[in-house]
Amino acid sequence: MSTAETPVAQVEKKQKKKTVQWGDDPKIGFVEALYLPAIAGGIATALKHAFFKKRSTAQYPEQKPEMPPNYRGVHRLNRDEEGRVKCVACYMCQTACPANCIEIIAAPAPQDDPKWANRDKFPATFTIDELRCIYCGMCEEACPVDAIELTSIYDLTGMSRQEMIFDKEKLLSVFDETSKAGLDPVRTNRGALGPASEKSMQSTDSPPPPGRGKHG
Amino acid sequence: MNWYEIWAELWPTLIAIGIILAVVPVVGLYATFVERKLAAAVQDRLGPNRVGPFGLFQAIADGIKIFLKEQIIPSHVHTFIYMLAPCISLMTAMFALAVLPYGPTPVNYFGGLRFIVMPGLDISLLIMFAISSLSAYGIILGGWASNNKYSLYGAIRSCAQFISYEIPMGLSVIGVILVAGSMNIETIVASQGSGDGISGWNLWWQPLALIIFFTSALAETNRLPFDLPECEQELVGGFHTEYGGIKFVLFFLAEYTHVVTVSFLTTLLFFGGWHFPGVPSEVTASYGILALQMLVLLVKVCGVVCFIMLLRWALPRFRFDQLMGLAWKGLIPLAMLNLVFLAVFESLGWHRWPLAVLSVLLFVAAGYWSAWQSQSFVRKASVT
Amino acid sequence: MSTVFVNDIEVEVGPRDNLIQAARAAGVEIPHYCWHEALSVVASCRMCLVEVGEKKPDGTIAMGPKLVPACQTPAKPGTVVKTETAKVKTGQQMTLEFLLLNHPLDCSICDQAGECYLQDYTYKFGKAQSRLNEPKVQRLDKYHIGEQIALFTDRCVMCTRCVRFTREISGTAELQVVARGSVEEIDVFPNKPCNNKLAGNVVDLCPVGALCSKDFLYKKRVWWLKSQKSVCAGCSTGCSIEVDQNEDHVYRLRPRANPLAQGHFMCDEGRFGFKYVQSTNRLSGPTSKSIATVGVAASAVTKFNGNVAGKLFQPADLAVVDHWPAAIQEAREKIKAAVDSSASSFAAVFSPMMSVEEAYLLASYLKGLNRNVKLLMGPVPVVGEDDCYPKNVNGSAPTAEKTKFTIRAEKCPNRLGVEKVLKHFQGALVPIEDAIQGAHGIQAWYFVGGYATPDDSIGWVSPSIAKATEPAKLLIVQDIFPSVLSKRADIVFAGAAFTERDGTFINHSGLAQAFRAATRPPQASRADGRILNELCLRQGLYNTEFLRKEIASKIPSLESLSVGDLGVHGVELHQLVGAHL
Amino acid sequence: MTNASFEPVLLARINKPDSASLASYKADGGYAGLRKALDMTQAQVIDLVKASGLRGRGGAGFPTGMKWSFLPQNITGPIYMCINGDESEPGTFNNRILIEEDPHQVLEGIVIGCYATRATTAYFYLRYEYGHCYRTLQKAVDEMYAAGLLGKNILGSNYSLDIHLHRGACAYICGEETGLIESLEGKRAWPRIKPPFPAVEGAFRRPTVVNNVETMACVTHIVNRGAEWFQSMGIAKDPNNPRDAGSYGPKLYCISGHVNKPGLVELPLGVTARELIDKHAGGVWKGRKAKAVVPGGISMGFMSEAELDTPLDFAGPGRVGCLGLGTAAVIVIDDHTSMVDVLYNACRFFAHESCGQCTPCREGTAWSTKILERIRSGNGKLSDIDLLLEISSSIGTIPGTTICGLADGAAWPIKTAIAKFRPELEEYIRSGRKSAAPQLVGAH
Repeated sequence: MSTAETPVAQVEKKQKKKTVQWGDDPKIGFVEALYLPAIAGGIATALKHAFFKKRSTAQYPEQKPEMPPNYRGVHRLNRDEEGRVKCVACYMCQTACPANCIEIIAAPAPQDDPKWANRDKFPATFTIDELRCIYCGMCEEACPVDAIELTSIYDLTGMSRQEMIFDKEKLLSVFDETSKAGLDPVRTNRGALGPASEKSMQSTDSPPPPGRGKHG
Repeated sequence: MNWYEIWAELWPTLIAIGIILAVVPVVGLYATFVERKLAAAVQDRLGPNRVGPFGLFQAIADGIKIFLKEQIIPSHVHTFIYMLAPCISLMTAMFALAVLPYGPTPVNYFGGLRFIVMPGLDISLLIMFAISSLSAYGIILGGWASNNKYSLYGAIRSCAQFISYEIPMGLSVIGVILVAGSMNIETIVASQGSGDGISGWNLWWQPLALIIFFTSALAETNRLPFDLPECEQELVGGFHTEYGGIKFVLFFLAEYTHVVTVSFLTTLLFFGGWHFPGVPSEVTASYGILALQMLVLLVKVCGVVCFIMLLRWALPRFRFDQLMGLAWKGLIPLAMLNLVFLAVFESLGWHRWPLAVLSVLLFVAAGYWSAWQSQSFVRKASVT
Repeated sequence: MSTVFVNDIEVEVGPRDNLIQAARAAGVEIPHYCWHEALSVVASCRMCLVEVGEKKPDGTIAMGPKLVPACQTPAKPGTVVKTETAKVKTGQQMTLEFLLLNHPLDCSICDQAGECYLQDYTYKFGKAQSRLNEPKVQRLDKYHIGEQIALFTDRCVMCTRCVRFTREISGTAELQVVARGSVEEIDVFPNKPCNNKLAGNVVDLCPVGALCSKDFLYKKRVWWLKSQKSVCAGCSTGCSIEVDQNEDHVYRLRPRANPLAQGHFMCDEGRFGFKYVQSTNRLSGPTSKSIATVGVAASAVTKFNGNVAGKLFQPADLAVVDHWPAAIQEAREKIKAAVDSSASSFAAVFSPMMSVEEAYLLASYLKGLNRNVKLLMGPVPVVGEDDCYPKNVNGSAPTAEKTKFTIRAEKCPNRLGVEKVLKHFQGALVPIEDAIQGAHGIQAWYFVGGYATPDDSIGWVSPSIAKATEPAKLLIVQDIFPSVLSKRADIVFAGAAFTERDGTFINHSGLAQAFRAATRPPQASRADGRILNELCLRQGLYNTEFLRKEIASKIPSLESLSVGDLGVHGVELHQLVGAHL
Repeated sequence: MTNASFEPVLLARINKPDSASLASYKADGGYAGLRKALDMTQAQVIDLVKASGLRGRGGAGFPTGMKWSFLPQNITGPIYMCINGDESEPGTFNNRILIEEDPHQVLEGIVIGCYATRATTAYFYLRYEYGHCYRTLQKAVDEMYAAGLLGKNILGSNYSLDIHLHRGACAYICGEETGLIESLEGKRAWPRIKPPFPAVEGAFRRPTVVNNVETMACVTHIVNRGAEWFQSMGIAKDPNNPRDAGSYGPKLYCISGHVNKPGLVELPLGVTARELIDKHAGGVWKGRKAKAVVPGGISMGFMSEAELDTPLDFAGPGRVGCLGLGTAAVIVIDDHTSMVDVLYNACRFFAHESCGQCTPCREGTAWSTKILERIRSGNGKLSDIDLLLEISSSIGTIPGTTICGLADGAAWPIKTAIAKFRPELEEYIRSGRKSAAPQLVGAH
């Protein structure tokens, strides 16, 4: 190295050195260099699995797998205690959906029907294209009233595209079936949306529990 | 030659060709089945088990399915060569089988029935190599005609790979030729015969040549760990990216035919062919002996095939520079040295047994040198 | 002018401005609910509280001790406004917390969500958490409050904008505050709902989701609506509006404040009168007697059925062969032939629904063929008399100087503009009624319609016009709805409604405003400007800005259009060129 | 002058028979002051009132003379005077007694005041509940018209005046001057934003003076006896405090609550609460001790027992944290009473009476009531006290968040109760005990 180099040049040189990072080949030892032991090891592992390990294959149609509780399968529309569709047609799921597979058409709740008297808005239609859906669960996240949930139903099949477009009745029937079977209990329950959509309110005598369930 | 002689020569040949043409595709199909089963076993799965007992008809179902698939020819390919490439590929693979005996040729049984298409050919091994080199042709044509950069990459890789591994393969087999004194595979097999049926195998005094040969042959078949021309992670599908349906099957079949060829060669050249302890080596034996010998050969071949399939799940794929390095820096020098030792022994007429020891020593020395090389290279790199 | 210091930014404001306007001029937003430019000041929401001081001539600043409502405080010279002090912020937070105390927070079903001042201000100025532990005051929804409006009582923040509107602008005073304290509500007298012709404005005025339009109720979440600045075509007032649409379906019209046109509001006739635009009865494409009937089959009206379940997933409308070039080519040839045989027996009827550009294109084209072609003014619809607001107690109209809003009797947007074009090209204005009485022998007609007459039994074609055109040899009709004429016509061009076109309307007082297409015309119909552009064989695309400049250079009375871009408020025709910025 | 030797002035005639009649009033020298005033110029009357240092008796204590002089000069058209008889502050009943027992004293003052302010019409705004007052007053006004004391050319002068009686509709907010004006105009009694002040634009968009009943009664006597006489009573202004206008003259103190002898006493301004309780009200009932005392209507807040020696003049209660003297309606709370209950009652009153115009008052009063309701149901939290404090300090005209002072009145009881009785409140919350819900009429 020449002594005439200025400190700046030295620094530049240092920096230059640092710009390229060499990834050294791993040093191999004698045994590794022979290859054969490693090959033998590999073969031994393979053979061990072939002959001594238990097969983990599940015979699917006969053996049904048990899905974890957060599995994201076919959607359902939940019902409230009175059997009405829980959805208030806020379009949050439709807005959140990255695949644009949800289509809601809202309508004022039938005011002359006493069953609906304490509800303002309800989904006249609620359609999900299960083929377009990517099962990301955003709709479930977005739902302020926990009306839409993804069930653990994974084996969704159909003979036509039209068949895979689920309407409100179909989605509600998914709820009826899954909740009846007890497989997919309503997982989240954040309570009422507010007085405009739900009449029942907590009584004043007991302060609401801290943390979850608080509204307002 | 009169017509009768021609006919007498022709019909066993046609039968032999017929047998090969009939059996090889079926073997190919079932090889896939076996491979899937084997893969499943290694991966703790069951493998195909739905079609037929134990899934045995899976291969047939697959075959039917793939034959019925729609033929798609991409618009951007060179159609003629694109169509031709898989045919060439399979053709050359099948052609190589012409010189491989699948049994000891009986003399005058049924007026000349034999288990080889080209019997008594003195340069059968040479033909074998000449033809098998052609298999690169189909791949290169396919890769080029596909008009797809990944395909072309695969083709070029396979080209380099073939050229590189031809050399160690050839060198390692020269030893066998020297020992047998013939390039006729039948003679080579016969030369391995001995009283006990096992001590004459080339394996014993040329273990190194076996390793080199087998490694190189594996590389020639494009199978793991040498499947660089088609490795999915790097090149989508390599040379057959643009192929589907029956055309793809032809490539596939060619690959399996290669596997079978290689297994045959390995068995015939190093594992004593149809010789087996307790099975008389004489050709004069009865039908029973003949059948037994064929069975022995078949079992050995199947063993090698299974070993090749097992290797697929035991070893990771080479990097391309490693692949090249292995051939040029490892196998070729080793094969040369091995050949030199063998030539010396043969020319001086020494007993061959020390060759086995020498082979092992040579291998160990190469390993040690390789390790030292690696260490010193790393050291040097860190200095600069 | 007075100089005011808003957060140390010095701004010049008018003497009548308040501190909210002063801050606005300085680019500072002071949140407010009850204050509205067009209404009186009540300073009751207490959202706009700021710290105010005075800058003495010697440069010292004396800040007042209290928070002061910005809406009520005039911007006197030297006023110092601080909107970001801790005191102000605390005040804003507390006020928002108070406002949200009894607010149901049902944003998920509230139509206002997305354009709600409670949401916006809470996000910008409020606290994340409410400390209310007690039940909220619940109130009943009042759907009876008006024919077009529903009151969601519990969302109300009692800003009383709506009450003041009905008292000060419409003068009808239907709305009022009832009860007191935290249980007070907006209400109407029993059986006296808020049904005046301006009632829809209270929905716009409501800063929260308390007053909702029944027409728009639950139809669409507002964040999916795309707005386009446009002009109402309902009457010659020419209210500046926003057209809110989604997927080519117009969901609502909203007034756009324009001091030159109508002010802040619009009438319900205009607000809800756009529905004809999406009528299924519209002409769907060009038709011609000589070529086979063209256009889209009647079945392909799915585009209008926005509310059909699963429409998102229906296959797209059937592919349509474009018959326009052939139809226009044929029209051009026939017009040429007719004009060549006898120019004076060719008449074109201009509708006051046309834009200035369209009228100019057609007039210049026909006059270019032959000077003797007749250009006639089509029927100008007039219904009743001008309706002025605020009404007094007896419901009678105010004096002219007290008038704050007028619904004009002339139910067309651009009579003035078309007249100016016709006068320029023909010298005198000939209404069609005169023409069919006086001059017989017109053999060929080009009719332009565009009237909002979705029901063809009450179409715009009067019996006398229908009779006069019966012997015609050539009849070309450019319209949006079928009529007696279009059924008889040799060639029919399916045009576009005002939400689907670009152009210029000139209102009753000579204000030229640009309106822009918000949606695409349905099916195979086309914007009239585009049809005429092609008919006239003009180069390039139909471009209103370019055309305005051309019109200004050709027609002296429309010289003001030479600015091209008319801006958001439009250009008054008597303005000199260049004076407008 | 000591309190012991004080001769009642305003209440001098209340025990006389037929004290409400014009004849009786005239017999006692009534309407001499009016004649005297009519001989003076208007400016002289105003100056006289100014010189007397009379401060409004309605609660805010604004100097009356100054208020009158705020009227714009040189204007044409009518000027109005409104008499605020909407006496709705809890604990206050001095106006009622004055009107019922001696209406002419008040009316004379009104005529003088109207003369001084050039008002041509006076509106006597009376709360609806005062039915007897209304009848008495109407009778007195009729008598005056008959006697030429009202109407055209009063007492032969060229001054004319009409007095209209207006009965309100029972809202606390109508006692606020602009609320009163709105109510008078027939509108919802929503206090107006100021400026413009009523003196510039009041009733019917005309300059208007709004005065309390007791203030007008004082005017009568000031004109009669002179400013010096008035200044001889009460507490002189603090020379060190330029903003102190002094507290002069006699004042009617209403004493209610837990005392043996509640009632109305007239004393010079500046008497202490302890003296009022012990000397004039016969002490705290049942031999108990006073825990807290409201100095002047519930909206002024609370004084603790230790602060009972504070003089009840215009400045005194302010020195101990109360809002002011207010209407001088002293409410005594004994030591057996929970401050939570007292506070709840106060808050509920204001939540009910809030007009609902300004957000902080509308929601804040109701919220604090709800919180206290919850505390009383046994579900209180210690943090509620801080929350109450925060609510109370963020509503009202003092922080500037409301139009009128009602919210201040709602805030002050909370503030002073927390400042002075915090340990008691905390103990109440900690114990989790429940109070029986009081059955009050008019609660929503």
